Amino acid sequence: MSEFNITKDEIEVNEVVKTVVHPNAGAINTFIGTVRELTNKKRTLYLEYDAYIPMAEKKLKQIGEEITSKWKEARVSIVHRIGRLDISDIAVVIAVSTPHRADSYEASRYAIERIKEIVPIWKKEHWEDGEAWIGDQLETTQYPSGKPGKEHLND
Amino acid sequence: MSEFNITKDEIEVNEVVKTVVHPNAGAINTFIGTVRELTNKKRTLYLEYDAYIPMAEKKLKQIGEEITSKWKEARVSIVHRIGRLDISDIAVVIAVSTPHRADSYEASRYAIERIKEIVPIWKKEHWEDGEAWIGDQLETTQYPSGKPGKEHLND
Amino acid sequence: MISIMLFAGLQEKAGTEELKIDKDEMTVNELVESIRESDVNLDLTNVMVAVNEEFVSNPDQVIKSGDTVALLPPVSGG
Amino acid sequence: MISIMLFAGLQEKAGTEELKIDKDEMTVNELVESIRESDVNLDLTNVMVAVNEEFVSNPDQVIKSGDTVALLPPVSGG
Repeated sequence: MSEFNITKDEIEVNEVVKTVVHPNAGAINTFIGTVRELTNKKRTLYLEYDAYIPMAEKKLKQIGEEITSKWKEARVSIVHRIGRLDISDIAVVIAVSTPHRADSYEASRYAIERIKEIVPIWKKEHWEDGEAWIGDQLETTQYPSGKPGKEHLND
Repeated sequence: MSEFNITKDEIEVNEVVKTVVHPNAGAINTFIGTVRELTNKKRTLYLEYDAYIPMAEKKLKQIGEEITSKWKEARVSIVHRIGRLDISDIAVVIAVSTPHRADSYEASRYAIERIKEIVPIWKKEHWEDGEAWIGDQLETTQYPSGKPGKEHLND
Repeated sequence: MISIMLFAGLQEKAGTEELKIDKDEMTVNELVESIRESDVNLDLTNVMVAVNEEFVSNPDQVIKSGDTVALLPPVSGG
Repeated sequence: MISIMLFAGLQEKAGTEELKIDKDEMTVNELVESIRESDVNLDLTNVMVAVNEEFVSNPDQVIKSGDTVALLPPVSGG
Protein backbone atom coordinates (compact mmCIF):
# COMPACT_ATOMS: atom_id res chain seq x y z
CA MET A 1 0.00 0.00 0.00
CA SER A 2 1.09 3.51 -0.90
CA GLU A 3 2.47 5.75 1.79
CA PHE A 4 3.07 9.49 1.97
CA ASN A 5 5.04 10.31 5.06
CA ILE A 6 7.26 12.87 6.71
CA THR A 7 9.62 11.12 9.13
CA LYS A 8 12.38 12.02 11.55
CA ASP A 9 13.97 8.59 11.16
CA GLU A 10 16.32 7.12 8.56
CA ILE A 11 14.45 6.04 5.44
CA GLU A 12 14.78 2.40 4.41
CA VAL A 13 14.69 2.27 0.61
CA ASN A 14 13.53 -1.37 0.58
CA GLU A 15 10.57 -0.58 2.78
CA VAL A 16 9.37 2.18 0.45
CA VAL A 17 9.87 0.01 -2.63
CA LYS A 18 7.83 -2.81 -1.08
CA THR A 19 4.76 -0.59 -0.81
CA VAL A 20 4.50 -0.28 -4.61
CA VAL A 21 5.30 -3.86 -5.63
CA HIS A 22 2.35 -5.33 -7.50
CA PRO A 23 1.71 -8.34 -9.77
CA ASN A 24 0.95 -6.05 -12.71
CA ALA A 25 3.99 -3.86 -12.19
CA GLY A 26 6.94 -4.66 -14.42
CA ALA A 27 8.88 -1.52 -13.53
CA ILE A 28 9.63 0.33 -10.32
CA ASN A 29 11.46 3.61 -10.60
CA THR A 30 12.94 4.92 -7.38
CA PHE A 31 14.36 8.37 -6.84
CA ILE A 32 16.56 8.84 -3.80
CA GLY A 33 17.65 12.34 -2.84
CA THR A 34 20.87 12.34 -0.81
CA VAL A 35 22.75 15.13 0.93
CA ARG A 36 25.47 16.34 -1.42
CA GLU A 37 28.69 17.71 0.00
CA LEU A 38 29.70 20.10 -2.75
CA THR A 39 27.47 22.63 -4.51
CA ASN A 40 29.29 25.11 -6.74
CA LYS A 41 32.53 24.31 -4.89
CA LYS A 42 30.97 25.22 -1.54
CA ARG A 43 31.22 22.53 1.13
CA THR A 44 28.09 21.55 3.03
CA LEU A 45 28.68 20.26 6.56
CA TYR A 46 25.14 19.09 7.20
CA LEU A 47 21.53 20.00 6.46
CA GLU A 48 18.47 20.62 8.53
CA TYR A 49 14.98 20.08 7.15
CA ASP A 50 11.86 21.62 8.64
CA ALA A 51 8.32 20.85 7.51
CA TYR A 52 4.74 21.83 8.13
CA ILE A 53 4.10 18.14 8.69
CA PRO A 54 0.33 17.67 8.25
CA MET A 55 0.20 19.89 5.18
CA ALA A 56 3.37 18.32 3.74
CA GLU A 57 1.87 14.83 4.07
CA LYS A 58 -1.35 16.07 2.50
CA LYS A 59 0.58 17.54 -0.44
CA LEU A 60 2.62 14.35 -0.91
CA LYS A 61 -0.66 12.47 -1.07
CA GLN A 62 -1.98 14.99 -3.58
CA ILE A 63 1.06 14.36 -5.78
CA GLY A 64 0.30 10.64 -5.59
CA GLU A 65 -3.25 11.37 -6.74
CA GLU A 66 -2.03 13.59 -9.57
CA ILE A 67 0.19 10.72 -10.72
CA THR A 68 -2.52 8.07 -10.61
CA SER A 69 -4.82 10.35 -12.56
CA LYS A 70 -2.15 10.77 -15.26
CA TRP A 71 -0.78 7.21 -15.17
CA LYS A 72 -3.79 5.07 -14.27
CA GLU A 73 -1.98 1.91 -13.24
CA ALA A 74 0.79 3.62 -11.27
CA ARG A 75 1.39 3.01 -7.58
CA VAL A 76 3.30 5.69 -5.69
CA SER A 77 4.94 6.15 -2.31
CA ILE A 78 6.91 9.16 -1.13
CA VAL A 79 8.76 9.50 2.18
CA HIS A 80 10.66 12.66 3.15
CA ARG A 81 12.92 12.90 6.15
CA ILE A 82 13.28 16.02 8.31
CA GLY A 83 15.66 17.06 11.08
CA ARG A 84 19.43 17.01 10.84
CA LEU A 85 20.93 15.09 7.91
CA ASP A 86 24.60 14.43 7.28
CA ILE A 87 26.39 14.05 3.95
CA SER A 88 25.01 11.10 1.92
CA ASP A 89 22.01 10.69 4.22
CA ILE A 90 18.76 10.04 2.38
CA ALA A 91 16.38 13.02 2.41
CA VAL A 92 13.64 11.68 0.16
CA VAL A 93 12.61 8.41 -1.45
CA ILE A 94 10.05 8.26 -4.26
CA ALA A 95 8.95 4.86 -5.55
CA VAL A 96 6.63 4.50 -8.54
CA SER A 97 5.57 1.20 -10.04
CA THR A 98 3.88 0.88 -13.44
CA PRO A 99 3.29 -1.98 -15.87
CA HIS A 100 5.87 -0.61 -18.35
CA ARG A 101 9.15 1.15 -17.78
CA ALA A 102 8.72 4.46 -19.62
CA ASP A 103 5.82 5.46 -17.37
CA SER A 104 7.75 4.66 -14.21
CA TYR A 105 10.53 7.09 -15.19
CA GLU A 106 8.12 9.84 -16.20
CA ALA A 107 5.90 9.55 -13.14
CA SER A 108 8.89 9.46 -10.78
CA ARG A 109 10.35 12.57 -12.39
CA TYR A 110 6.97 14.26 -12.13
CA ALA A 111 6.89 13.49 -8.41
CA ILE A 112 10.24 15.07 -7.58
CA GLU A 113 9.46 18.20 -9.60
CA ARG A 114 6.12 18.60 -7.82
CA ILE A 115 7.72 18.06 -4.42
CA LYS A 116 9.96 21.02 -5.15
CA GLU A 117 6.93 23.12 -6.05
CA ILE A 118 4.18 22.43 -3.56
CA VAL A 119 5.34 20.53 -0.49
CA PRO A 120 6.00 22.73 2.56
CA ILE A 121 9.46 21.44 3.48
CA TRP A 122 12.46 23.70 3.95
CA LYS A 123 16.16 22.99 3.87
CA LYS A 124 18.81 24.82 5.84
CA GLU A 125 22.36 24.47 4.62
CA HIS A 126 25.15 24.57 7.17
CA TRP A 127 28.52 25.48 5.67
CA GLU A 128 31.86 26.11 7.34
CA ASP A 129 31.32 29.85 7.03
CA GLY A 130 27.61 30.26 7.53
CA GLU A 131 24.13 28.88 7.21
CA ALA A 132 20.97 29.70 5.31
CA TRP A 133 17.46 28.48 4.71
CA ILE A 134 17.41 27.64 1.03
CA GLY A 135 14.63 29.29 -0.91
CA ASP A 136 14.70 31.89 1.85
CA GLN A 137 14.61 35.41 0.39
CA LEU A 138 14.72 36.98 3.82
CA GLU A 139 18.47 37.16 4.32
CA THR A 140 18.08 36.32 7.95
CA THR A 141 21.68 35.17 7.81
CA GLN A 142 24.79 36.70 6.37
CA TYR A 143 25.67 35.24 3.01
CA PRO A 144 29.43 35.22 2.44
CA SER A 145 28.91 36.87 -0.93
CA GLY A 146 26.48 39.41 0.48
CA LYS A 147 23.41 37.86 -1.08
CA PRO A 148 22.03 34.48 -2.08
CA GLY A 149 24.01 32.93 -4.88
CA LYS A 150 23.38 30.10 -7.27
CA GLU A 151 23.56 27.54 -4.50
CA HIS A 152 20.09 28.59 -3.49
CA LEU A 153 18.50 27.23 -6.58
CA ASN A 154 16.76 23.98 -5.98
CA ASP A 155 18.26 21.17 -7.94
CA MET B 1 32.13 0.75 -5.57
CA SER B 2 30.26 -0.02 -8.77
CA GLU B 3 29.26 -3.57 -9.51
CA PHE B 4 28.09 -5.31 -12.65
CA ASN B 5 26.87 -8.77 -11.81
CA ILE B 6 24.74 -11.63 -12.98
CA THR B 7 23.42 -13.54 -9.96
CA LYS B 8 21.27 -16.55 -9.23
CA ASP B 9 20.23 -15.11 -5.87
CA GLU B 10 17.59 -12.60 -4.84
CA ILE B 11 18.73 -9.03 -5.45
CA GLU B 12 18.79 -6.71 -2.45
CA VAL B 13 17.91 -3.21 -3.66
CA ASN B 14 19.63 -1.55 -0.69
CA GLU B 15 22.87 -3.33 -1.39
CA VAL B 16 22.95 -2.12 -4.98
CA VAL B 17 22.06 1.44 -3.98
CA LYS B 18 24.88 1.51 -1.41
CA THR B 19 27.48 0.91 -4.11
CA VAL B 20 26.70 4.25 -5.78
CA VAL B 21 26.30 6.45 -2.70
CA HIS B 22 28.89 9.23 -2.81
CA PRO B 23 29.42 12.59 -1.04
CA ASN B 24 29.01 14.46 -4.32
CA ALA B 25 25.87 12.60 -5.33
CA GLY B 26 22.63 14.43 -4.65
CA ALA B 27 20.47 12.05 -6.66
CA ILE B 28 20.26 8.29 -7.01
CA ASN B 29 17.89 6.92 -9.60
CA THR B 30 17.07 3.25 -9.29
CA PHE B 31 15.28 1.15 -11.85
CA ILE B 32 13.89 -2.17 -10.65
CA GLY B 33 12.50 -4.60 -13.18
CA THR B 34 9.97 -6.99 -11.67
CA VAL B 35 8.14 -9.99 -13.08
CA ARG B 36 4.73 -8.82 -14.32
CA GLU B 37 1.81 -11.20 -14.23
CA LEU B 38 -0.27 -9.85 -17.10
CA THR B 39 0.95 -8.89 -20.56
CA ASN B 40 -1.77 -8.17 -23.09
CA LYS B 41 -4.22 -10.08 -20.89
CA LYS B 42 -2.04 -13.19 -20.96
CA ARG B 43 -1.12 -14.57 -17.54
CA THR B 44 2.51 -15.36 -16.79
CA LEU B 45 3.08 -18.14 -14.24
CA TYR B 46 6.82 -17.64 -13.87
CA LEU B 47 9.90 -16.70 -15.87
CA GLU B 48 13.23 -18.30 -16.48
CA TYR B 49 16.30 -16.24 -17.37
CA ASP B 50 19.39 -17.65 -19.01
CA ALA B 51 22.60 -15.71 -19.64
CA TYR B 52 25.99 -16.04 -21.21
CA ILE B 53 27.36 -14.97 -17.85
CA PRO B 54 30.92 -13.74 -18.53
CA MET B 55 29.88 -11.84 -21.64
CA ALA B 56 26.77 -10.46 -19.92
CA GLU B 57 28.87 -9.10 -17.05
CA LYS B 58 31.33 -7.63 -19.53
CA LYS B 59 28.47 -5.90 -21.38
CA LEU B 60 26.95 -4.56 -18.17
CA LYS B 61 30.36 -3.11 -17.34
CA GLN B 62 30.54 -1.62 -20.83
CA ILE B 63 27.18 0.09 -20.26
CA GLY B 64 28.61 1.52 -17.03
CA GLU B 65 31.57 2.89 -18.98
CA GLU B 66 29.30 4.35 -21.66
CA ILE B 67 27.38 6.14 -18.91
CA THR B 68 30.44 7.56 -17.17
CA SER B 69 31.74 8.81 -20.51
CA LYS B 70 28.43 10.62 -21.14
CA TRP B 71 27.77 11.69 -17.54
CA LYS B 72 31.24 12.26 -16.08
CA GLU B 73 30.32 12.26 -12.42
CA ALA B 74 27.88 9.34 -12.56
CA ARG B 75 28.35 6.15 -10.58
CA VAL B 76 26.56 3.07 -11.86
CA SER B 77 25.79 -0.45 -10.66
CA ILE B 78 23.70 -3.05 -12.46
CA VAL B 79 22.73 -6.48 -11.14
CA HIS B 80 20.63 -8.93 -13.16
CA ARG B 81 19.21 -12.13 -11.76
CA ILE B 82 18.89 -15.37 -13.73
CA GLY B 83 17.17 -18.69 -13.11
CA ARG B 84 13.54 -19.10 -12.17
CA LEU B 85 11.67 -15.96 -11.09
CA ASP B 86 8.14 -15.76 -9.78
CA ILE B 87 5.63 -12.91 -10.13
CA SER B 88 6.93 -9.66 -8.52
CA ASP B 89 10.44 -11.07 -8.12
CA ILE B 90 13.17 -8.59 -9.02
CA ALA B 91 14.94 -9.40 -12.30
CA VAL B 92 17.19 -6.36 -12.56
CA VAL B 93 18.32 -3.43 -10.44
CA ILE B 94 20.07 -0.40 -11.94
CA ALA B 95 21.36 2.31 -9.60
CA VAL B 96 22.86 5.54 -10.91
CA SER B 97 24.05 8.39 -8.74
CA THR B 98 24.84 11.87 -10.06
CA PRO B 99 25.28 15.30 -8.49
CA HIS B 100 21.95 16.54 -9.92
CA ARG B 101 18.66 14.76 -10.48
CA ALA B 102 18.06 15.18 -14.21
CA ASP B 103 21.22 13.26 -15.08
CA SER B 104 20.33 10.39 -12.75
CA TYR B 105 17.03 9.84 -14.58
CA GLU B 106 18.58 10.07 -18.02
CA ALA B 107 21.52 7.80 -17.26
CA SER B 108 19.30 5.20 -15.59
CA ARG B 109 16.97 5.16 -18.58
CA TYR B 110 19.95 4.84 -20.89
CA ALA B 111 21.14 1.81 -18.91
CA ILE B 112 17.88 -0.15 -19.19
CA GLU B 113 17.57 0.57 -22.91
CA ARG B 114 21.14 -0.61 -23.51
CA ILE B 115 20.58 -3.75 -21.44
CA LYS B 116 17.76 -4.66 -23.78
CA GLU B 117 20.06 -4.15 -26.76
CA ILE B 118 23.44 -5.65 -25.97
CA VAL B 119 23.45 -7.87 -22.89
CA PRO B 120 23.21 -11.61 -23.65
CA ILE B 121 20.39 -12.50 -21.29
CA TRP B 122 17.26 -14.35 -22.38
CA LYS B 123 13.84 -14.62 -20.84
CA LYS B 124 11.51 -17.61 -21.13
CA GLU B 125 7.88 -16.97 -20.34
CA HIS B 126 5.85 -19.79 -18.81
CA TRP B 127 2.10 -19.39 -19.31
CA GLU B 128 -0.74 -21.69 -18.41
CA ASP B 129 -0.95 -22.81 -22.03
CA GLY B 130 2.65 -22.80 -23.17
CA GLU B 131 6.10 -21.36 -22.93
CA ALA B 132 8.48 -19.42 -25.14
CA TRP B 133 11.88 -17.82 -25.16
CA ILE B 134 11.11 -14.14 -25.70
CA GLY B 135 13.02 -12.59 -28.58
CA ASP B 136 13.21 -16.13 -29.91
CA GLN B 137 12.36 -16.22 -33.60
CA LEU B 138 12.84 -19.97 -33.72
CA GLU B 139 9.37 -21.11 -32.73
CA THR B 140 10.82 -23.96 -30.77
CA THR B 141 7.54 -24.01 -28.89
CA GLN B 142 3.97 -23.86 -30.05
CA TYR B 143 2.49 -20.42 -29.68
CA PRO B 144 -1.22 -20.60 -28.89
CA SER B 145 -1.90 -18.12 -31.67
CA GLY B 146 0.33 -19.95 -34.10
CA LYS B 147 3.11 -17.37 -34.03
CA PRO B 148 4.72 -14.90 -31.66
CA GLY B 149 2.40 -12.09 -30.75
CA LYS B 150 2.84 -8.68 -29.22
CA GLU B 151 3.77 -10.16 -25.88
CA HIS B 152 7.17 -10.88 -27.32
CA LEU B 153 8.12 -7.27 -27.57
CA ASN B 154 10.52 -6.26 -24.86
CA ASP B 155 9.08 -3.64 -22.64
CA MET C 1 -7.93 35.04 18.23
CA ILE C 2 -6.14 33.92 15.05
CA SER C 3 -2.93 31.88 15.42
CA ILE C 4 -0.35 31.82 12.65
CA MET C 5 2.25 29.07 12.46
CA LEU C 6 5.78 29.98 11.39
CA PHE C 7 8.41 27.69 9.86
CA ALA C 8 12.04 27.66 8.83
CA GLY C 9 13.58 31.13 8.36
CA LEU C 10 10.40 32.94 9.43
CA GLN C 11 10.32 31.04 12.69
CA GLU C 12 13.98 31.81 13.39
CA LYS C 13 13.59 35.48 12.52
CA ALA C 14 10.47 35.92 14.65
CA GLY C 15 11.93 33.82 17.46
CA THR C 16 8.61 32.01 17.88
CA GLU C 17 6.64 29.17 16.28
CA GLU C 18 3.40 31.09 16.42
CA LEU C 19 2.06 34.60 16.10
CA LYS C 20 -1.31 35.57 17.49
CA ILE C 21 -3.59 38.29 16.23
CA ASP C 22 -6.41 39.40 18.45
CA LYS C 23 -9.20 39.30 15.88
CA ASP C 24 -12.03 36.89 15.17
CA GLU C 25 -12.06 37.40 11.43
CA MET C 26 -9.85 39.01 8.79
CA THR C 27 -8.92 38.59 5.15
CA VAL C 28 -5.62 37.07 4.06
CA ASN C 29 -4.58 40.49 2.84
CA GLU C 30 -5.41 42.06 6.21
CA LEU C 31 -3.43 39.33 7.92
CA VAL C 32 -0.36 40.02 5.81
CA GLU C 33 -0.68 43.79 6.34
CA SER C 34 -1.15 43.29 10.05
CA ILE C 35 2.10 41.28 10.26
CA ARG C 36 3.99 43.77 8.10
CA GLU C 37 2.96 46.60 10.41
CA SER C 38 3.68 44.69 13.62
CA ASP C 39 7.03 44.76 15.40
CA VAL C 40 8.03 41.20 14.42
CA ASN C 41 9.68 42.72 11.33
CA LEU C 42 9.26 39.77 8.97
CA ASP C 43 9.94 40.19 5.27
CA LEU C 44 7.00 38.46 3.62
CA THR C 45 8.30 38.68 0.05
CA ASN C 46 7.44 35.40 -1.71
CA VAL C 47 5.80 34.07 1.43
CA MET C 48 2.57 32.14 0.84
CA VAL C 49 -0.34 31.90 3.26
CA ALA C 50 -1.88 28.50 3.95
CA VAL C 51 -5.33 28.25 5.49
CA ASN C 52 -6.45 24.85 6.73
CA GLU C 53 -3.47 23.23 4.99
CA GLU C 54 -4.14 24.69 1.56
CA PHE C 55 -2.29 27.49 -0.23
CA VAL C 56 -4.45 30.57 -0.55
CA SER C 57 -4.18 32.57 -3.74
CA ASN C 58 -7.12 34.92 -3.14
CA PRO C 59 -6.07 37.81 -0.83
CA ASP C 60 -9.73 38.46 -0.05
CA GLN C 61 -10.31 35.01 1.42
CA VAL C 62 -11.66 35.32 4.95
CA ILE C 63 -9.84 33.71 7.86
CA LYS C 64 -11.80 32.99 11.01
CA SER C 65 -10.80 32.24 14.55
CA GLY C 66 -10.19 28.48 14.69
CA ASP C 67 -8.80 28.22 11.16
CA THR C 68 -5.32 26.74 10.86
CA VAL C 69 -3.13 29.46 9.39
CA ALA C 70 0.53 29.26 8.38
CA LEU C 71 3.08 31.45 6.65
CA LEU C 72 5.13 29.43 4.16
CA PRO C 73 8.45 30.64 2.77
CA PRO C 74 9.43 29.29 -0.68
CA VAL C 75 9.76 25.53 -0.29
CA SER C 76 13.07 23.70 -0.70
CA GLY C 77 12.42 20.06 -0.03
CA GLY C 78 13.49 17.12 -2.15
CA MET D 1 38.43 -28.16 -32.87
CA ILE D 2 36.11 -25.15 -32.47
CA SER D 3 33.50 -25.26 -29.71
CA ILE D 4 30.33 -23.16 -29.97
CA MET D 5 28.26 -22.38 -26.90
CA LEU D 6 24.48 -22.38 -27.17
CA PHE D 7 21.98 -20.56 -24.96
CA ALA D 8 18.24 -20.25 -24.37
CA GLY D 9 16.07 -21.46 -27.27
CA LEU D 10 19.07 -22.59 -29.35
CA GLN D 11 20.31 -24.77 -26.50
CA GLU D 12 16.88 -26.34 -26.04
CA LYS D 13 16.40 -26.94 -29.74
CA ALA D 14 19.84 -28.48 -30.19
CA GLY D 15 19.54 -30.43 -26.95
CA THR D 16 23.11 -29.52 -26.04
CA GLU D 17 25.06 -26.63 -24.51
CA GLU D 18 27.86 -26.94 -27.00
CA LEU D 19 28.46 -27.80 -30.64
CA LYS D 20 31.86 -28.86 -31.89
CA ILE D 21 33.26 -28.40 -35.37
CA ASP D 22 36.34 -30.35 -36.31
CA LYS D 23 38.35 -27.50 -37.83
CA ASP D 24 41.26 -25.41 -36.61
CA GLU D 25 40.23 -22.24 -38.39
CA MET D 26 37.19 -20.91 -40.20
CA THR D 27 35.44 -17.60 -40.84
CA VAL D 28 32.27 -16.58 -39.01
CA ASN D 29 30.38 -17.03 -42.25
CA GLU D 30 31.78 -20.54 -42.72
CA LEU D 31 30.79 -21.36 -39.14
CA VAL D 32 27.21 -20.26 -39.71
CA GLU D 33 26.99 -22.17 -43.02
CA SER D 34 28.48 -25.24 -41.40
CA ILE D 35 25.79 -25.20 -38.68
CA ARG D 36 23.01 -24.56 -41.19
CA GLU D 37 24.10 -27.60 -43.20
CA SER D 38 24.56 -29.85 -40.18
CA ASP D 39 21.81 -32.05 -38.79
CA VAL D 40 21.22 -29.93 -35.65
CA ASN D 41 18.60 -28.06 -37.67
CA LEU D 42 18.87 -24.67 -35.95
CA ASP D 43 17.21 -21.63 -37.43
CA LEU D 44 19.88 -18.96 -37.22
CA THR D 45 17.69 -16.04 -38.30
CA ASN D 46 18.62 -13.01 -36.18
CA VAL D 47 21.21 -15.03 -34.31
CA MET D 48 24.48 -13.19 -33.61
CA VAL D 49 27.89 -14.77 -33.29
CA ALA D 50 30.10 -13.78 -30.37
CA VAL D 51 33.84 -14.47 -30.48
CA ASN D 52 35.78 -14.05 -27.26
CA GLU D 53 32.77 -12.37 -25.65
CA GLU D 54 32.29 -9.72 -28.34
CA PHE D 55 29.61 -9.53 -31.00
CA VAL D 56 31.07 -10.10 -34.46
CA SER D 57 29.64 -8.06 -37.30
CA ASN D 58 32.19 -8.99 -39.95
CA PRO D 59 31.33 -12.40 -41.49
CA ASP D 60 34.91 -12.73 -42.73
CA GLN D 61 36.40 -12.59 -39.25
CA VAL D 62 38.56 -15.66 -38.65
CA ILE D 63 37.84 -17.96 -35.72
CA LYS D 64 40.65 -20.18 -34.49
CA SER D 65 40.70 -23.25 -32.32
CA GLY D 66 40.80 -22.01 -28.73
CA ASP D 67 38.60 -18.95 -29.36
CA THR D 68 35.46 -18.70 -27.25
CA VAL D 69 32.53 -18.83 -29.66
CA ALA D 70 28.83 -18.48 -28.89
CA LEU D 71 25.59 -18.23 -30.84
CA LEU D 72 23.33 -15.54 -29.36
CA PRO D 73 19.59 -15.34 -30.08
CA PRO D 74 18.00 -11.88 -29.83
CA VAL D 75 18.43 -10.80 -26.21
CA SER D 76 15.49 -10.27 -23.87
CA GLY D 77 16.91 -9.31 -20.49
CA GLY D 78 15.84 -6.41 -18.32
